[in-house]
Amino acid sequence: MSENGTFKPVIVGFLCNWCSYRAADLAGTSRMGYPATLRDIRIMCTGRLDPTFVLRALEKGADGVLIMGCHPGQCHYQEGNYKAIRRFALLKRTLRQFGIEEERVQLHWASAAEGVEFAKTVAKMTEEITALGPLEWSRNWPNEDPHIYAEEAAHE
Amino acid sequence: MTKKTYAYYPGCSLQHGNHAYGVSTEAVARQLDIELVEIDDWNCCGATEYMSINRLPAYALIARNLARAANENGEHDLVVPCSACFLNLHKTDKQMKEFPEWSEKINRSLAAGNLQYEPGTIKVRHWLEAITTDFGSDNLKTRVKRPLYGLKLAPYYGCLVARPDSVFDSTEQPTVMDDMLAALGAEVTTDFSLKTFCCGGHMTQISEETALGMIHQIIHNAVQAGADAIVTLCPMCQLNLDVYQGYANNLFETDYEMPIMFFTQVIGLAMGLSPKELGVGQEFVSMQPAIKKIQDVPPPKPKSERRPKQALPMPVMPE
Amino acid sequence: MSKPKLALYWASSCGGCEIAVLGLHEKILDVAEAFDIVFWPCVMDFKYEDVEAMEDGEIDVCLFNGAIRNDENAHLAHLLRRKSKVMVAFGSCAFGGSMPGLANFNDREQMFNYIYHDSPSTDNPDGIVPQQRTDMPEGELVLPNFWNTVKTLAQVVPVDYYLPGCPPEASSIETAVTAIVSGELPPPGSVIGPDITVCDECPREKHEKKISRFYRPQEIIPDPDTCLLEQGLFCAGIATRSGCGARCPQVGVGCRGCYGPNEGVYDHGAKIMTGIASVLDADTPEEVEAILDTLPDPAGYFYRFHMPDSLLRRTARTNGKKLLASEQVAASEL
Amino acid sequence: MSENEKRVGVYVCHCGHNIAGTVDVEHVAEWAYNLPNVIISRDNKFMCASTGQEQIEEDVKEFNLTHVVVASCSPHMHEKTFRNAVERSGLNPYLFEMANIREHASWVHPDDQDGATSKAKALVSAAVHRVLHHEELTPMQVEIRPEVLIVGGGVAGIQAALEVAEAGHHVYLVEREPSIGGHMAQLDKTFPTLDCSACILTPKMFDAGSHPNITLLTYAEVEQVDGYVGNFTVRVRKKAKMVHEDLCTGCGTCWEKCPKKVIDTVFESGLGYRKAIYRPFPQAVPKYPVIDVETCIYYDTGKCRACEKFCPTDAIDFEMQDEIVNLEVGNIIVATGYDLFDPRRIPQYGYGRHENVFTSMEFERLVNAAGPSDGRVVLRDGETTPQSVAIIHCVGSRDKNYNGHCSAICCMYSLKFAHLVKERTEAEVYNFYIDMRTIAKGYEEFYDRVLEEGAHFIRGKVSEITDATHASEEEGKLVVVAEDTLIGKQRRVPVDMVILAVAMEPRADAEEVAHRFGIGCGDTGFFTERHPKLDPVATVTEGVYIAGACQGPKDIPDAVAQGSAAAARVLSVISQREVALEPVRATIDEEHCSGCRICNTMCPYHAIDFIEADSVSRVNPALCKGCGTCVAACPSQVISGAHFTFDQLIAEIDGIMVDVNIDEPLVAAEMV
Repeated sequence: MSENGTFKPVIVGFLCNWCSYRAADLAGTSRMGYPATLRDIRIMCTGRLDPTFVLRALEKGADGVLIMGCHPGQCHYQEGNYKAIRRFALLKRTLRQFGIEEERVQLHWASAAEGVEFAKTVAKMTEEITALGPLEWSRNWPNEDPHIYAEEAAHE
Repeated sequence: MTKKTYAYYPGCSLQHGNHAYGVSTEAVARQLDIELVEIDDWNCCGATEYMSINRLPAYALIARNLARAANENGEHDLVVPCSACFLNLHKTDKQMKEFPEWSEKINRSLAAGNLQYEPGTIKVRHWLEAITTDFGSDNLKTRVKRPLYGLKLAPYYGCLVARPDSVFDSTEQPTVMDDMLAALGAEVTTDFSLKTFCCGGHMTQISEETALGMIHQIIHNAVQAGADAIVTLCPMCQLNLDVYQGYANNLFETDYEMPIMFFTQVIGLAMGLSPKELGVGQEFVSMQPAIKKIQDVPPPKPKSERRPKQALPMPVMPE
Repeated sequence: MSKPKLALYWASSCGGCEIAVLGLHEKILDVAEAFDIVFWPCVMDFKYEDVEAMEDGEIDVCLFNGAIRNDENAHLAHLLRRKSKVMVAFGSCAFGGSMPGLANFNDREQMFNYIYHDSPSTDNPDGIVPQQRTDMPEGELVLPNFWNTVKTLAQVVPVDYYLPGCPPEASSIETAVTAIVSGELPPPGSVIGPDITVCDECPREKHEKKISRFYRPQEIIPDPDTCLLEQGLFCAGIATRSGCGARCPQVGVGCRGCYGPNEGVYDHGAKIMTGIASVLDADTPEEVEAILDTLPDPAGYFYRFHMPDSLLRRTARTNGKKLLASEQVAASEL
Repeated sequence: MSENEKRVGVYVCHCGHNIAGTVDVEHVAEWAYNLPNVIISRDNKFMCASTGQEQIEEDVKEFNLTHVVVASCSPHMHEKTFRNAVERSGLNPYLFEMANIREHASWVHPDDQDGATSKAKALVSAAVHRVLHHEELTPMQVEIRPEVLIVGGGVAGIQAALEVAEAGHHVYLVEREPSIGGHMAQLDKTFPTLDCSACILTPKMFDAGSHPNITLLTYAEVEQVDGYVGNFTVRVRKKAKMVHEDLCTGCGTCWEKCPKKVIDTVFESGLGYRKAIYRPFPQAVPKYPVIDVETCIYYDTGKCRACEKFCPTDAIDFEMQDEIVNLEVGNIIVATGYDLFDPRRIPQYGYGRHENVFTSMEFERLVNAAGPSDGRVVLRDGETTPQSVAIIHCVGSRDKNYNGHCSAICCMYSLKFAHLVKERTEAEVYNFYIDMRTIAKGYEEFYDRVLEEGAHFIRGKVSEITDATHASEEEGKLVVVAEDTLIGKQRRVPVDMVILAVAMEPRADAEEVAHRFGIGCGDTGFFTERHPKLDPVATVTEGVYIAGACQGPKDIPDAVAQGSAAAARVLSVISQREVALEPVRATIDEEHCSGCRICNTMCPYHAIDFIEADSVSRVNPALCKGCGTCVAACPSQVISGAHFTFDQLIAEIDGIMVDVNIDEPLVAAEMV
C-alpha cells in the first residue's frame, strides 16, 4: 500500500534464465515501461519452481506471483516448462481450495524476443490484482490466544 | 442415416428477390432428410450497411435472432443460406464472445424485449458448409439420381463467406464446392480464378460503372474457363451477376449469356428434381441452355493433355 | 535421586495418542518405573490446580498431544510450558495440526452452521446453538472460546521436540522415551526419529513413474508388489517421514502423510504436490487438467496432517460468505 | 562459517545516468546497511569500469569481506565481469550475487522514481539475503576428445570440416542427401560478383571428399546423441544406397539404363527429372549413385533390375540394409541449413495453378547451364522466351501470416535474377519489393548496376497474381496486382513469367533436430545461439555449435564465416585438452534418498540413473545441465541444485519481501 492510500500490489516473479528473464532484459533495453509492481527472481528454468516458493511469497505478503518461462516446445532445457505446466495446474487447484483468486498466481510464456509481451503481461496482471485488492495473507491468521491479550493488557 | 435437424434463418432474400434459392433450399433439404425449423418471428439481419452506421442497434438487431433461435432451438445449429445474413449472425456471436462489454450492452438492449443471449450458445453455419461438412460430398454422391454429365460449372464463392475468417478450407481458393459439384457428376472449371472475387455488392447503387466492371470481369473469366454456368451460394452475388449481366454486356459490348445458378438448384437437378421445383425460370439469364447440356452418359474422358516433350514439369502437389 | 517428573496432556485430539502410550504394552511399566507421573488427565485424576501449584520448571518432561483449538487448550499449553523443562509435541495434532487442523479449510461460523443446522444427521428442530455464556441458577457457566483458526502447539508456546505420527508408533515412543531417560537428546527443535522417507521402508517395487489417471481406493484392487502411486492411488509416502515401517502402503493403502515432512521442508503439502504433479503423463494444460479431474480435493490430500503448520496455515477467511463450489469439495471431505 | 562471521559488501552502480537517473542510488546504498551482515555499502558511477572492479578487490582485502553483491545491470551483461573481479580479490567467484536494477528497474519505470527505488531496494535485499547462503563452487574439468562431428554438408558444414581437418583433427561429416554441396550446389551465379556457384564450390567439395581427416557419411542421418562436451556418443543411420561404393566406379551406365524417370524435387527443385537410381548432379561428392527405393520399379513390382544387369562391376545390391554407425566425438557442429517456403500457402499467388509462376529455386535451375533448360530463360512450356518477368520479393517473409522475419538474401538474389533475365532475354523486368536491403560489401553497387540495366522497381506488396484479365493487353498474361506505394495507385502489370522470391524457413524437422542436439529453437524456429551478438555460433549445450542458415537466414559469405567461426571455437576447445563445466548442477543426497524414483523421468539429458543395488537415484554431473527440474520434483527435498538451492531461493524470496510488513498479524476484530 503506498503512502497516499492507493493500492500498489507487490508481485513476486519467477523468471527463467533463458527466455522470460531475457524478455525482461529486452523490455529494459527497449525502455518499455510497465508498473513497478514486479519483483523478480531468476531461476534457471521454470522446471526449478518448487510450489513452496509460491506459497512462501504469498505467506510473506505478496499480492500475486507471476511465473514466466519459455514457450512450450522452446524450453532451453527442452521440457522443463512442461513440468512447470503440470505443477502449476495442481498448485492452482490447491490454491483455489485455499480461497485464492486465480488471477493472483499466473503462468505465462515469453521468448527472449518478447519484451513487449513481457511488459504487457506485467501491466495486465497488475491491473487484475489492483482490482482484486491486497491479499495480505497473514490477516487470515487471527491471534486468538488469550494469554497474549493478558500479556498485552499487563503492558498497558 | 438419421434425420438431421437445423434451426433455419431464411432472411429476406430467400422470401422475395431470390425466391428460387429459398424454394430450392427447402426442396433439397427434403431430399436429404434434413429438417429445417424456421426461427419464429425472425427479423432483418440489417444487411451489411447498418453496421457502419450505428453498431449497437445493428448488433442488437441481429442478436435478437440469435436469442430467439437459442430460446426455441438451442440444441440445433443455425443454418443460413444467405451469405450476408450468415456473416452478420456469425460476426455478432463472435463479437459478443470476444468482447464481454459488447455482450453486456447488447443484452441490455435485448432485455427491452425480454430476451437474452449467451454468446456461443448457437453455432451459426452457412448452408453450403453444413451440407458439405455434415452430409459430405461422398454421401451426396450416393443420392444422385441424375448425374450432371456434360455440364461444366464454375464454382463462385463470393467474398462474404470466404473472408475474413473462412468457414471453408481457404480464404482465397476454397475447394469444398468444387468437390461437391464434381460429386454430382459435373465438370468443374479448374482455372476459374475469381471464385472469391467481390460481385460488386451494393456498388451497383453507388457507382454502377465500377460494379459493372467487376461483374463483367467475373463473367468474362468464367466464359474464358469454358463454364456453362456459374454456381453461387449467395443471393447478392446471384442478383448482381444475373440481373446486371445485360447492363455489363451493353457497357463492354459483349454478348455473354452466363446463367447464375444456386448450388441448391444444382444439387436438386442431380437429385432428379424438376427445374420447376427448384425455382428455375425466375432468373434473368435463362438456365435452360445449361440444363439442356446435361447428358445421360458420362462424356468421354478428355485425353489428358500431353505436355510437349520439352516442357518443364508443373510443381508436384503435396499429398 | 528422585525420579524425573512426567506430564501427559491431550488438547484437541481424538485420544489415539493416549492409546498409543498404552500401546507400549508391558513397557508402560518401565515408563511408570522410570518416571513420576504428575499429570495425566486421561488416566489419572489430577486437577489443573495441581499443576498450577507446581514450581515453574518442576516437570521434567511434558508429552503434549492435540492441536490448539480453543482457549482451554491454549491455557494448558502455556501452563504446562511454564511448569516443564522439556516440552514435547506428541503426535501429529500437536506437531502439524492434523485432523483438527483440517477445520482451517473453513471458518468457525461455517462449521457451526453445518454441525448444528445443516448436516444430514443433525436433529435440532429448535435450532439450539451452544452459547459461550449461560446463566444458571448456580451462576454463569462459561465455555472456552472456540478459535476460528486451529494452531499447532509450537505456534502457541516454544516446543523442544516433536514426535510425529497419528498416532506415534510404539517404537517411536520408545525411542523418544529412551532418549529422554538416557539424556541423549538431539538438539532442541528436532523431530525425534530418523530422517528417512516412507518409500525407504516400503517394500513395493518402484519404477520410473508416469501417472495417467488417479483411482480412488474403492475403484481398483492394486497389484500387491508395485508402488501404489504408480498404479494411480494417492500415496504421500514419497514426501513423508518414515518411522512407521511403511505400514499403510504394505497393506495396500496409500500413505496419508501422518509423520509429516522430511527435514528442511517448509510445506508438506507443496512437496507431495510437486512430486505427484511432476510425474503426470501429460504435457498440455488440457491433458494435465483431465488427469487432475480424477483427483478430487487435492488440498485435502496434501494438507491432511499439516494444514495449520503449512505456509498458508488456513484458507482465506470467508467471513461467513458462501463457499465456492470448488471449495465445498474440501468441506464435504471433513 | 557461522552466520555472524559473514561479511557482505554491497555495490550500487549509477551506470552513469542510466540507473541513477531514475533510482535514488545513494539512498539504496545507504539503506543497504540495514540488511544483515552488510559491512560496507557503496554507490559507484560505473561498477564495470576498472575502478569499480578494483574497489571490490580493495574492499574485500580491507574489510575482510566474505560475500559480494553488485546492483547494476543484467547478469547476462556483467555477471562474468564481477565474478572475475571477486575471484581476483581472492574469494571464490560464486560467493557473489547480482541485483538487476537497470534492465529490471530504472529502464522500465522511468516515470516512477519512488517505485523504481523501492524495487531496487527489494532486489538488493534479495541479493544480500541470497548471497549469505552461497557456497564455494568449482567448475568441473572434463577431457576433450579431438574428433568432431559436423552435421550437414552444405557450404557452412564443408567449410567447418575443412578447417578442422586442416588443423589435424578427424571430422565425421554427415549429410542426409546422397551428395554434399547443399543448396549452393543448385545455384547458377552468386551475387554480387556473379561468379559461378559450382566453380567455387566444387573444389571445396572435392577437398572435403578426399581429405584424409574427413570421413564422409552421406545419405545418413544422426539418430541419437548422448554424452556431453568432450565425450559425445553419436548414433548415425547410413541409409542403404543399394550400391557398393567400393565396387562402383561412378561410370553412369546404371542411371542411363534405368527405365524409371521421376521428377527430381530435391536438386532440380521439381523442374527436372532424374532416374530411380541416380547421382544428384555430375559434380556430386561422393560420385556414387544411390537407388531411391520409393520409386524404383524393382521394389514396386519385383522385376526390372536393369541397373544390376548392366553394371560392369557388380556394384548393385538390392538386399543392402541400413547401417548403424556409432561415433565418439568431442564436439559437434550443426549446419543443417534451411528449407524454402512453399508458396502454395499463399493461394492468391497462384503457384501450382498458373504454370508460369516459378519459385526462386526453380528459376535458379532454369538459368543454370546444367539445368533442365540448359540455362535458357523460358516459360514452363520449355520453349517460349518471356517478354516480361515479374519478381515478387518477400514471399512468405516479413509477413505475419507466414514468417515475420526477413530472409536476408531475397533482395540480392532478386537483383541477380533481374540481371540474368536482362542478360539473356529482351524481357522487361519488374521487381515488386517492400524495402530494398542491400547491406553488405558490394551489394548496393550491384543494385545500382541492375537499376542502370533498366529493371523496374515497384514498391508495393503484391496482392494477387491472376489470369483473370481486364483489358486486351492483359489477355493471355499473368497480371500482377499491387499498390505502388510511391505513387499511391494500384498497378496491374501483365507479365509472361512470375518469380516468387520465397522465404528461407527453418528445416521442417528443425525442432526435432534441436531436441536431439540439445539446442533451443527461437520463435522463428531457427536454432538459438548462446548470445545473439557475442556468442553467435555456440549454443546452450556445451560442445554443440551451429553454423550457417540453420541459425537464421544468411547468404553464402556469412554461412562460410560461421562455418569457420564454429571450427575455430571447436579447435580452441580441443587445444585446451579439457574444459571447465559450469558448476550449476544437481546432486542427490544418497543417504537420504528414498529411491521413490519421482526424479527419474525429469531429466531430458538422462543424467539421473537409478542405482538398483542401493535403491537410490544418482546424478551424472557431467550430463547435468543444471535446470533444476529434478530438484523441484524431489518430494523429500534431498536433491540439491548448486547455486539455486532451496535455502538460497527461500532467502531470496524472504529478502525480496523485506519491506512488506507481515510480521505482526493483526488482532482479530471479530473476537466473541
